[in-house]
Amino acid sequence: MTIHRVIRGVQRYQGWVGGGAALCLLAGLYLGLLGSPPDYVQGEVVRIMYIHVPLAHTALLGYTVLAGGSVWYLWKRDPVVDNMCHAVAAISACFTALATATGMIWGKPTWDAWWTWDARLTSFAVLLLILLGYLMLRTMIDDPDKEARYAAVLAILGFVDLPIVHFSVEWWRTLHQPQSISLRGVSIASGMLAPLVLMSLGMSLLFSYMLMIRTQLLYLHRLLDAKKGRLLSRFHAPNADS
Amino acid sequence: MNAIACHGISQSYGQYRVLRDIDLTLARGECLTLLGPNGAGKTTLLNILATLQRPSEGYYEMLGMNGRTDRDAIRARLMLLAHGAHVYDDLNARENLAFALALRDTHPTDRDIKLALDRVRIGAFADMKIRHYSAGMKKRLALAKLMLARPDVLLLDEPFTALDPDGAALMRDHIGERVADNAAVIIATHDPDKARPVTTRAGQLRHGAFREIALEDLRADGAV
Amino acid sequence: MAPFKTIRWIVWKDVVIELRSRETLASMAFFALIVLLIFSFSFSMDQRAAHEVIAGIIWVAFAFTGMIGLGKSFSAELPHDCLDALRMAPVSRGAIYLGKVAANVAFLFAVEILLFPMLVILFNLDVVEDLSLLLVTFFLATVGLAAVGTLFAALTVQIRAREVMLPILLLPMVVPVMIAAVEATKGALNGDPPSLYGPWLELLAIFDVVLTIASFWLFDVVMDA
Amino acid sequence: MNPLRLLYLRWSVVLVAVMGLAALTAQHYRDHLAGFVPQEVTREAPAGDIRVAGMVQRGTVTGNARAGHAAFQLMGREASLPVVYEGPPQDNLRAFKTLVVIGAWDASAGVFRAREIGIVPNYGFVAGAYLVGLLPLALLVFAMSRRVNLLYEDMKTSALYQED
Repeated sequence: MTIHRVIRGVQRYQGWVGGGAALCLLAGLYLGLLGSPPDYVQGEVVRIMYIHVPLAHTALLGYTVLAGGSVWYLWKRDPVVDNMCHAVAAISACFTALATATGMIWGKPTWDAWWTWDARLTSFAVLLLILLGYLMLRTMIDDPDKEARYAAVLAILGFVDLPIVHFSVEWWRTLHQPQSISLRGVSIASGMLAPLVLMSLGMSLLFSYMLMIRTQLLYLHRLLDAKKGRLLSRFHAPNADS
Repeated sequence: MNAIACHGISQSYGQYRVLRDIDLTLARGECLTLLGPNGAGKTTLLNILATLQRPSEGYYEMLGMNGRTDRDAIRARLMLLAHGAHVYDDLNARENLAFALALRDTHPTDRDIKLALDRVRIGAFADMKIRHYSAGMKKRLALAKLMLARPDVLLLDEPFTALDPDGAALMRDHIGERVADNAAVIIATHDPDKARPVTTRAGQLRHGAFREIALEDLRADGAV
Repeated sequence: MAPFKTIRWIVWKDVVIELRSRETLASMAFFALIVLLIFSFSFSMDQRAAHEVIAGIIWVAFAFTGMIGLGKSFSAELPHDCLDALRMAPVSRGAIYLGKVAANVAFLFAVEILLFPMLVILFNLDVVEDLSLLLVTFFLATVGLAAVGTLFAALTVQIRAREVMLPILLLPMVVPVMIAAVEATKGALNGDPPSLYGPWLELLAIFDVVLTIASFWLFDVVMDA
Repeated sequence: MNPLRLLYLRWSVVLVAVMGLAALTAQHYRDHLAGFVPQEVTREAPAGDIRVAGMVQRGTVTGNARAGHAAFQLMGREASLPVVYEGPPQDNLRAFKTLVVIGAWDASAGVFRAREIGIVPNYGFVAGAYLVGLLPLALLVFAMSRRVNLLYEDMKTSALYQED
């Protein structure tokens, strides 16, 4: 049984990506927790930024990859690409949930509230809903080809929709209340840039590594099913196979 | 040019392979009667040929057009008579025919429709909502649609079920007429006796594999 | 066949069936009425309070009513496998989409117009003299809802648990429509100067155009195999 | 080497590195956290540089912290501590603000001479955010890698995966 060439490539490079992610994240953690100064206004709490912002960036990166992969699937109809899209969706959902959670933890000491209807938090919540809907949709379809197509449709439409969601929510909030202390209000001091960049890079690499692993996982499951099916039908129809 | 040419068509659902490497060619003016027990993959094969689903592997050509890329062109030339009657309960027979044919860019006059309905002997019920039609009447309505559309490829899934002997004869005569008219026909059926007079080739699907059988072997039990 | 003819035939078919059976319109109107009644029981409101929340109530009611109508527009194609007939029809998928959107907009808009007087009575609204902008708001928001909703209805009708999946997939997508519709409706009902809530109408129009185009292309993938 | 064992080895290395980092961080912040409350300062009069945490009492702020010198009372739970601040310009000095002042206790004058003012560090939130952010990711990656390795092992050993 031949392994798809994309999966072969993934097998070859995944070690480097995973090692790079580990190194970047460890260095970023060291700089973020120990090596960088506390913020003038927010104090030590600003260190949450080094974990929250990279998570959020990676979640958005993931959604972009998902949309791109979906277009690619609809174009080429390669099941491996569909496995990749499925993997991205699950990982992005995880990153989105964690970005929202760390954002809430950051919000408590800064705004004294776990949740505000801030434009970013709200768009992330909508993004999370779309991703969970996507994953749920995939469990509701039996035909793998149909599952792949419909999931791609949902992902692409969600990608088109997302800027509009963000724009409308931002507009709506600014009309109703003066802008609260925005997460963007933090001015980036020079000492903060290094850990932020390292953590962002590390998270993107970690995301790629997870994507590689999970794509392989889904691919192997599909292979296993197909292989079992071949054996089954050989068992049922011995003549037809010869 | 073959009317239908399948190249290694396979279909699997998860671990179940419903069709296995189907290689099948059918020329114009041929009528293939396809036998096979329940679950052999007859309906799946017809659905694939009718552009309703894509095969997991392999491809087919119809009238020289590629089944993967020229789908709209193929759709204009074929018709599938399926288990569902493809009619709306709240429209009457005339409206259903007009709508279905309009989507095929055929615009029969009221007189044409009336004539077709009379030919299949449901002209008296032309203004009745389909909701009150029996299964056999719906089948006759589908036959009327075939008569008006006159496609080059006919895919008929169980065309004789629900029809009385008179209706079955009408169906058979129409198929014969179309075959003589150089159309290609595939009939999937459990009732080969009714199809035999118009059949030119016979085949069998078993566990998703196709094989051609002799016309004399065309028997209802399908045991060959 | 010319796309416009296809659109006309699809709309004709949906409207004739609806006029004969009245299933969708009746169930939508009745459902919306019940939702509104429940809202009016659960908030005992004076007129001032009503003005604050009425726009939200209207659009919650319309959105859920819309789910019924949109879901029905494709589940009506299921008996006798009519959906397969549509999928096999040698016409452009885009024309089928636009026909379905047109029919859905017509039904939803009809129900909204029908219910508006009921709202005025139930919530003791001051009727603004110039209703044209309110109607524009209703129309634009309905088009937005139907543009995405028709695509998702066509998608969910072919999967398991379709009645549940339609709102789960559709509602997060139409968050912008709901926000803009509520804000614009509030402005129009309060008789604010149009310049105040005009931007929301522009947002609705942008949303309608962008998502109609996207859904138009994606409908092909949903309907074709 | 067995790939699964290799996986465990790699993860142990990462785990050790992370634990080392966590220990370093905890040590670093413990040094910063060691501090006093106002009543302890007046009672025990510790010598040398210390950190005192408390809340600025309303109406006691004199001078101009923005210019770098101010005096105020720092409230503890039981007593308050007079503080004189001389240092870099400071924005955070407001009534009811909880602060950390760094300096030395001047027993002869009975005031605390502060040269630095900081806001109370809130390590709990930081630790929470890092745990919430990293722990699920790590668990997920580990579980996935393990399953993939198991599947490859399966492929090699099981009869299902003979060549076609």
